[in-house]
Amino acid sequence: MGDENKPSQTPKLDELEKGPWPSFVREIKRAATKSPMARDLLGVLELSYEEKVGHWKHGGIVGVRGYGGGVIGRYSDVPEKFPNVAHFHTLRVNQPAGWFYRTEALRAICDLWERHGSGLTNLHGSTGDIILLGTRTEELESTFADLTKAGFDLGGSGSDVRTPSCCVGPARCEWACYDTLNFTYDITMHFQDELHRPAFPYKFKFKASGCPNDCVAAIARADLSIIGTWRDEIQIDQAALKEYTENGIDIQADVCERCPSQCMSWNGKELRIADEWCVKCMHCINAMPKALRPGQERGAVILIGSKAPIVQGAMLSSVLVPFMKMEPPYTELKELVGKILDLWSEEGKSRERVGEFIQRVGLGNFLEAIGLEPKPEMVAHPRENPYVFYEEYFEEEPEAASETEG
Amino acid sequence: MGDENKPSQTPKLDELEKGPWPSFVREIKRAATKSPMARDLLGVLELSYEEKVGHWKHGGIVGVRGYGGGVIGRYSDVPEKFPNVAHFHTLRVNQPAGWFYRTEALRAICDLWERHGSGLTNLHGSTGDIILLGTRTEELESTFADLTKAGFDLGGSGSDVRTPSCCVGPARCEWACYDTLNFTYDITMHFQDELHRPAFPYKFKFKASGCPNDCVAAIARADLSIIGTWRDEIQIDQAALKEYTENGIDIQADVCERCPSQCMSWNGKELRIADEWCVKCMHCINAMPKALRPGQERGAVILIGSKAPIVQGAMLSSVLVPFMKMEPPYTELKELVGKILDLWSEEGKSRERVGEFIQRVGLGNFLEAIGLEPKPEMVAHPRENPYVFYEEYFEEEPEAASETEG
Amino acid sequence: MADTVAERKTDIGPPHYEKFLPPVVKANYGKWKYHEIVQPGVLVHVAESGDKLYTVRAGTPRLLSIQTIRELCDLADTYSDGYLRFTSRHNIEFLLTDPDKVGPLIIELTTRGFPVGGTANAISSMVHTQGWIHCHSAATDASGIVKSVMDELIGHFQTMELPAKLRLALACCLNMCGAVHCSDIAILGIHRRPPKVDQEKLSKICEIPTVVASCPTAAIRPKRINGKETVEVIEEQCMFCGNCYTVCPAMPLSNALNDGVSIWVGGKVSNARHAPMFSKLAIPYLPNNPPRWPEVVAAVKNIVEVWAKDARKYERMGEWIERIGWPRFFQKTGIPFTKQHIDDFRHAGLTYQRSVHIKS
Amino acid sequence: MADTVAERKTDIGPPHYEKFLPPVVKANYGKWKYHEIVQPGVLVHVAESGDKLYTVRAGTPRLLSIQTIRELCDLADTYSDGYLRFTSRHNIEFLLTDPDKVGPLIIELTTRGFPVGGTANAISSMVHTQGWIHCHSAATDASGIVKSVMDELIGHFQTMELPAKLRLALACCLNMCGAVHCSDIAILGIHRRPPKVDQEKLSKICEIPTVVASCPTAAIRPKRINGKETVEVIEEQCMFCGNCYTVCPAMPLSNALNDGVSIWVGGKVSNARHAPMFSKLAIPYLPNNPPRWPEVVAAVKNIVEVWAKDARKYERMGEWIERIGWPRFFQKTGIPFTKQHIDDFRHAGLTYQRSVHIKS
Ligand code: SRM
Ligand code: SRM
Ligand code: SRM
Ligand code: SRM
Ligand code: SF4
Ligand code: SF4
Ligand code: SF4
Ligand code: SF4
Ligand code: SF4
Ligand code: SF4
Ligand code: SF4
Ligand code: SF4
Repeated sequence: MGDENKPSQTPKLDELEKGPWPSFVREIKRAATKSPMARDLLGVLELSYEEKVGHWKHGGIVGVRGYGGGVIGRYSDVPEKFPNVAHFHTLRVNQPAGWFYRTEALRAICDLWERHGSGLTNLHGSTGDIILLGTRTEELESTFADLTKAGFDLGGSGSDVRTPSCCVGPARCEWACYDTLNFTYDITMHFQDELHRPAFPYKFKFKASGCPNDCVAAIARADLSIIGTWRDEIQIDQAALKEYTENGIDIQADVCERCPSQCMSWNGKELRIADEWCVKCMHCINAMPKALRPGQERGAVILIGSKAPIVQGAMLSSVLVPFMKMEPPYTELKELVGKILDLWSEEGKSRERVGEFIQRVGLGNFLEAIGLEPKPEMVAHPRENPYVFYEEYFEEEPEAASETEG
Repeated sequence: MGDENKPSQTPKLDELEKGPWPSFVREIKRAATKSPMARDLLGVLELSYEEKVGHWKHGGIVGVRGYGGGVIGRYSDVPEKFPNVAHFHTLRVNQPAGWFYRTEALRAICDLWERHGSGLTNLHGSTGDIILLGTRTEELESTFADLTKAGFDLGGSGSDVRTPSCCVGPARCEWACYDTLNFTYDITMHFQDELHRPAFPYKFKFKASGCPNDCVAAIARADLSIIGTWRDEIQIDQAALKEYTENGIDIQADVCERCPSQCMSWNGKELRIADEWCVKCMHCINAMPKALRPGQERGAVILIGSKAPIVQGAMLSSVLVPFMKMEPPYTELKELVGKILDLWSEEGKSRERVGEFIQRVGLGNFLEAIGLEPKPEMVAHPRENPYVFYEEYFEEEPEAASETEG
Repeated sequence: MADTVAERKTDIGPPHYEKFLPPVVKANYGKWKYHEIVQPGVLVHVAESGDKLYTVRAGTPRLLSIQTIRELCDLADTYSDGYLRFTSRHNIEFLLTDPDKVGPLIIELTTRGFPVGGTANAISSMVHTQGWIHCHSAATDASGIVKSVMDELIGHFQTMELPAKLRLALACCLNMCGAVHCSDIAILGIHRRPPKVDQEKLSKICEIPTVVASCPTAAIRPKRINGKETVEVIEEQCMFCGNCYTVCPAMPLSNALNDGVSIWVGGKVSNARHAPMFSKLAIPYLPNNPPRWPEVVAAVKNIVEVWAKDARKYERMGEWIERIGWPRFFQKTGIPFTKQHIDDFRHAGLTYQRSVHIKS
Repeated sequence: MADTVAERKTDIGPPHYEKFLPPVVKANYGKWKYHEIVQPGVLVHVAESGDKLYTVRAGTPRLLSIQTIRELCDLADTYSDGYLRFTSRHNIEFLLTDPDKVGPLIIELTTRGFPVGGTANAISSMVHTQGWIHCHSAATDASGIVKSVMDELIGHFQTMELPAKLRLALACCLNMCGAVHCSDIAILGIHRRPPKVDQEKLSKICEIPTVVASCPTAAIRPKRINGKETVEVIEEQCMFCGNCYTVCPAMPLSNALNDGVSIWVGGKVSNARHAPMFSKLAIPYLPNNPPRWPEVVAAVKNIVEVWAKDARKYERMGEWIERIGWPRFFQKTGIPFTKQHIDDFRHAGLTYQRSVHIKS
């Protein structure tokens, strides 16, 4: 199959070239016109389709000099059959914030990847990186040299800061409550060392969304989720409302009745919002973007701890700072994150995400250790169980009873 | 203090004779006019009020012959000072269903308790029993003899069926969806042996409420909670509605808008209920009892597992049978309970309530073992974690693959 | 009757309820049509037959002497043909058919110190437990606090002007006898120091594996001391729940200086409108201050008043808090939010605020 | 730049985003006023300055050859001054200032096989993972299922007639790369047999304590076999999560006959209206049936259609189910409810129905 002249027989995969949705098989075949690796990938994948099992294994750690992350090592378990994918390592390349490109930059990546790898990519990986899919160990260092020459660097993998990512934010969205791109670039640069040299108990992901719509799913899949919000009044353009009613929006039914805090009222002419009850869900603004806009006192909610289910079940991030102003150089946030990373690095167990760490030590203790005041905004509700750990108690000296630390 | 002629000095307790709410101290003092036990109780309680600690200890098991439950043994830890309460055991006497009495019956109890005990009672204990508060070990058997003579029997304690209790139900409430009194009496008689002779891993409580208002808090504190409900349409008397509007009820605001399933509509004249959406919460009926009544196809939801927090946190009962007809002799329920008690007795750990047992073995497995079909009504939502235990799988014979039990 | 040794009667069960039902109840059993609340403490139930049953409800201390029971029986004999009942919250109810007797009965009850009320949107009697009267495990007294709180709040027992029912309960230790874990306001006795192990006694009277297993936080470890099998408690891990003491009397927790009371809010049991809810921690600790626990009384009163003023019609405590949000509950009541309020037990993560829906 | 050894550049980080922003974006950065969705796949954002930015969004397979990337770059050079971006769901977006170019670009994209759409109340591209293309841990393929499902549902990508956005995602194993645990519909690769322990290899390459600790159900015990430290798996306790395999390659789980796919529904991420929610199990198991997984495609299509027909405007899958209740979700979709649907993991008790609020 690894033979250059005899294209692999892929009847099953060929089925997936049919149909209206763009075909990944076509992509692999397209790459295979030039790349033996892509050709063997096609073969090994057809084999998986026949046998219904994968044919990859991960082995020793591979990477580029001085870095501990950014490369995912993969080896075929059928190298005899498909020698060109005997090694098939992935490089994670840190994307530009907001996934904006000039074509030159993308072409530069294509060119270097044509020289060094399979010619296959993912635009993008689920964390946000440009994924260069498949090359041999001996190509890694030279690929990296060409990458940095093109102005790109590797992203995270392993127990490090993972490549931060963000929504399109102020670059194109009228709702961005802070500059997600600037923040993401800034924090990425600030944590370069932590990103390239894994030294944590486990991975640590940042994701930045400009508003509660959370278009990068930060609350579900980032150890630190920074979600834009406001705390004054929603800006209303009463005149523009009219336009919507004329264009078929039923403000009462579609907007007021869907408001989770039921804080809106519409008399057919004027919309009133009792902003002190608004939970900043975005629904009304989403429904009528010309008429409503987030308030002017903007910032972000900082949430911590989301992750996929392994080992104790999935977690959503939860509120750590109910409102933080988000202005460069983001000192308040960086200091907070610094304390968190220090504490977790010190006391986290191996393969314990920060969210799991917090649950193990208790959010109250965690807050104390990083110097944040407990706030009711951090909880959906106070505890329901009576297993309170009282650290302060009275000493047994009846004459002079006094409160002391336990 | 135990001296009959010198009344104990109780300055602290005396404070609690003041104020408008009826005073328990007055009760103890009243009993103390005749009972040395009550007198010493006053003394030991004053001591507790001075020292801020209790003075009781529980010791060996005490009881009446042939019974394992019904008596709570208590001993004073200051018997020298208060010899009359050196023993101070409680008898739990099974109340009549619904806590109805003729005065003769109560007087009979007073008389025997005057002879045998402190003259103090609780009407009633939190489980529902008549509590006869405080007597000596040697009085137990004769008290019991006089009790049965008066037509009463002991209730539960320890790892047995606890005294079932129920709301006033059809005896006085128009909303009772089944006969809570009859059911409670029936089940109490059916489980006499299990009630008096502890043989379970832990206690097992029944509580029966006639409708979802749950006036005996069954869902919060019974291992088996039987809560009346209906499954057809709420009966509406449109004419009676008028009366309510005239008497100041705002049907739109007070009723329709507070309906949890938002299934009511009121046009100022007619009330409509989309019963297929109604969750049988009772609110509308509660608000307008003359105009609305539960439907006519009545029965109960059977729920299982509530308890206080020890050890793993409090639990509410959860749905086991979404709807069951409740007619004597309650065969379906008794058979179900029989299976549950057998299984839990067999496989429950010591001091493991049935709700905890279910959580340990898994509700799915529990249902399988008692022969109930899983139903989506039993859960608030299906699982969110991917840790599914697949018991069925294919055998590795590629030619003749077939589903088998694992 | 499973056992008939020497004519000794056993397993006779409770008296059949029918024997104790007033004739009007028997006649209209299951055929009630509707009810009205005539005035605080007085219900009238109207049957399909047109019959009417008047109920007069009065508060009692629950702890009753036989003298008082006889006194109440006398009243029943005079006013309700010798029938009476008790409620699931320990109130007494007189069941009358003659409306003219209602007024005189109320006067009689009131004069004798039994307040009439507890119906509809009122505070009813407090479900409570034994306390220092009878239980070995109590971290506080039950009856004393109940009396003190009800003395203060009796106005709400005798009227029906609250937004909704308000259910108060008290349990004297974490075993939580009664449904305090689902009450609008619950008062809960708490220990705050680890048990003191009586090594001598323990090795004699307790089973080590049971003791070890009893601890929800795994704070108890078996240990051999002076050649005796006993246990040690890792103090930092103990949450003072007392479960070890319940299974093993050689590990008492009582501590005069540190025992006290915690306050919980927002639970409910009924399915009306909102599904049942657990109560949540409002105040982690208040001292035991007998005979009148002024701190506890003030705290409860404050919460009742803030709620009464702010809640909408039909809004139980928990429904109100759900609407206004916990941050405002703490603001409005002036109760400080502390580390202790944040759950750190088994399901803690699920109690964190996992959205940006914030009402500050 | 922390490291400067021999001119080798490291720690340069990603290119600064400003270099890649089109002039109209730079000029109106942070000053957008509102947007409109002109037609499926086409947004116009209007700035306070009055400037307009047209975005044309197209689906891609995410797995792209350099040839295709170059082709897309050619399009960007022609139509959008050499600027383009990708979305958080792997769609490509062309950023135009000239409205006249929108139509021609759409034709060009469509002709070349890149469907234009994915905006507003549509199904956008599926977030997915590596599958048999690159991951050692996959219980199913990713790209093949995504292609098959999107072939079937492409109509909803190209129109905007659904009640709300519908977010589909796929992860090929329980590690759940991507946010499948919070998707409207998630497809999840699952193993269904315990790992096979390669004793020889294990004792050489894995750390026993790590392996033991990796198991969420404590199914792995250290064991000494033929004098070698290795582990055993208690089969009845294994839930096939694969975490042991992730930490120790000597415990593979793949099993051609039993691996397959489960379907999850009702998750969401945005805070719009309802707070974020996890997806819940809808179908515990469907077989791997490459190349087109017809069972999976049919199952997903069915759920989409039932929802599309029944949900109200703005009602995401999870909001719809919350309104109609789970019993009706199962009724309407015809999916059987089984033992597997009932949670039996850590917080299981909290997922039980703890009220009598039942919509059957
Ligand atoms: C490439 C990518 C999937 C994709 O096709 O997009 C991916 C691929 C892998 N993930 Fe992931 N994860 C990828 C995004 C995610 C995400 C989503 C995200 O980051 O937003 C998650 C869920 C969020 C989270 O972090 O919890 C995710 C949760 C996991 C987990 C579970 C971690 C946990 O704590 O629960 C593992 C297991 C592990 O860490 O050992 C994992 C492990 C892996 C490994 C490294 C498996 C392994 O042990 O070797 C996969 C390598 C596959 C390969 O062959 O290249 N991957 N992984 C994504 C990274 C691309 C990128 O850099 O842009
Ligand atoms: C008397 C009574 C309180 C009262 O003043 O009303 C009571 C008193 C005691 N309860 Fe209780 N429980 C009483 C109703 C309850 C209830 C409420 C109910 O039954 O509706 C509960 C909560 C519901 C439940 O069962 O979970 C309750 C939950 C407990 C527990 C915690 C059980 C658990 O699984 O969490 C214990 C501890 C134990 O079982 O060891 C307990 C233990 C005790 C003991 C036996 C303590 C002991 O270990 O010796 C108390 C004896 C006190 C005494 O000195 O008499 N009691 N106990 C109630 C019984 C009276 C009666 O029979 O009518
Ligand atoms: C007598 C009693 C039953 C018994 O067998 O003893 C009873 C009797 C009635 N209840 Fe109740 N409930 C009784 C304890 C309860 C309990 C249990 C408890 O408090 O521990 C509850 C659950 C409380 C909770 O949710 O925490 C209870 C929740 C209700 C409700 C629902 C109220 C709500 O909005 O949540 C109603 C409906 C209403 O009042 O509108 C109700 C209604 C009624 C009605 C109107 C039913 C009727 O038509 O007769 C009765 C008179 C109510 C009144 O007092 O205003 N009853 N009721 C109990 C009196 C207790 C007392 O002395 O105060
Ligand atoms: C381009 C993108 C951000 C990016 O930086 O890449 C984006 C862009 C916009 N989103 Fe988004 N969202 C994008 C991913 C998301 C995600 C993340 C995801 O899907 O993984 C979410 C969370 C989804 C969830 O809840 O599971 C998301 C939830 C929303 C919502 C809330 C919808 C809801 O009702 O729940 C809105 C508001 C709306 O559409 O009315 C929104 C609205 C918007 C607006 C209208 C914002 C604006 O004013 O420009 C943008 C065009 C929306 C459209 O496609 O109709 N965007 N949006 C992402 C496009 C993905 C794609 O290619 O399809
Ligand atoms: S998260 Fe908010 S600011 Fe960011 S792209 Fe989405 S809607 Fe715009
Ligand atoms: S943002 Fe959400 S909560 Fe606030 S007013 Fe609009 S719809 Fe209501
Ligand atoms: S539970 Fe229902 S039936 Fe029973 S007394 Fe209360 S309201 Fe009446
Ligand atoms: S019983 Fe409750 S859910 Fe049903 S219609 Fe009345 S208020 Fe609505
Ligand atoms: S709550 Fe505790 S102290 Fe009070 S009676 Fe029950 S077991 Fe005893
Ligand atoms: S009091 Fe509770 S937490 Fe403390 S040692 Fe005893 S059982 Fe454990
Ligand atoms: S979900 Fe699992 S199999 Fe798929 S890429 Fe992630 S780790 Fe690999
Ligand atoms: S697959 Fe998961 S549950 Fe099974 S042994 Fe491995 S870690 Fe444990």
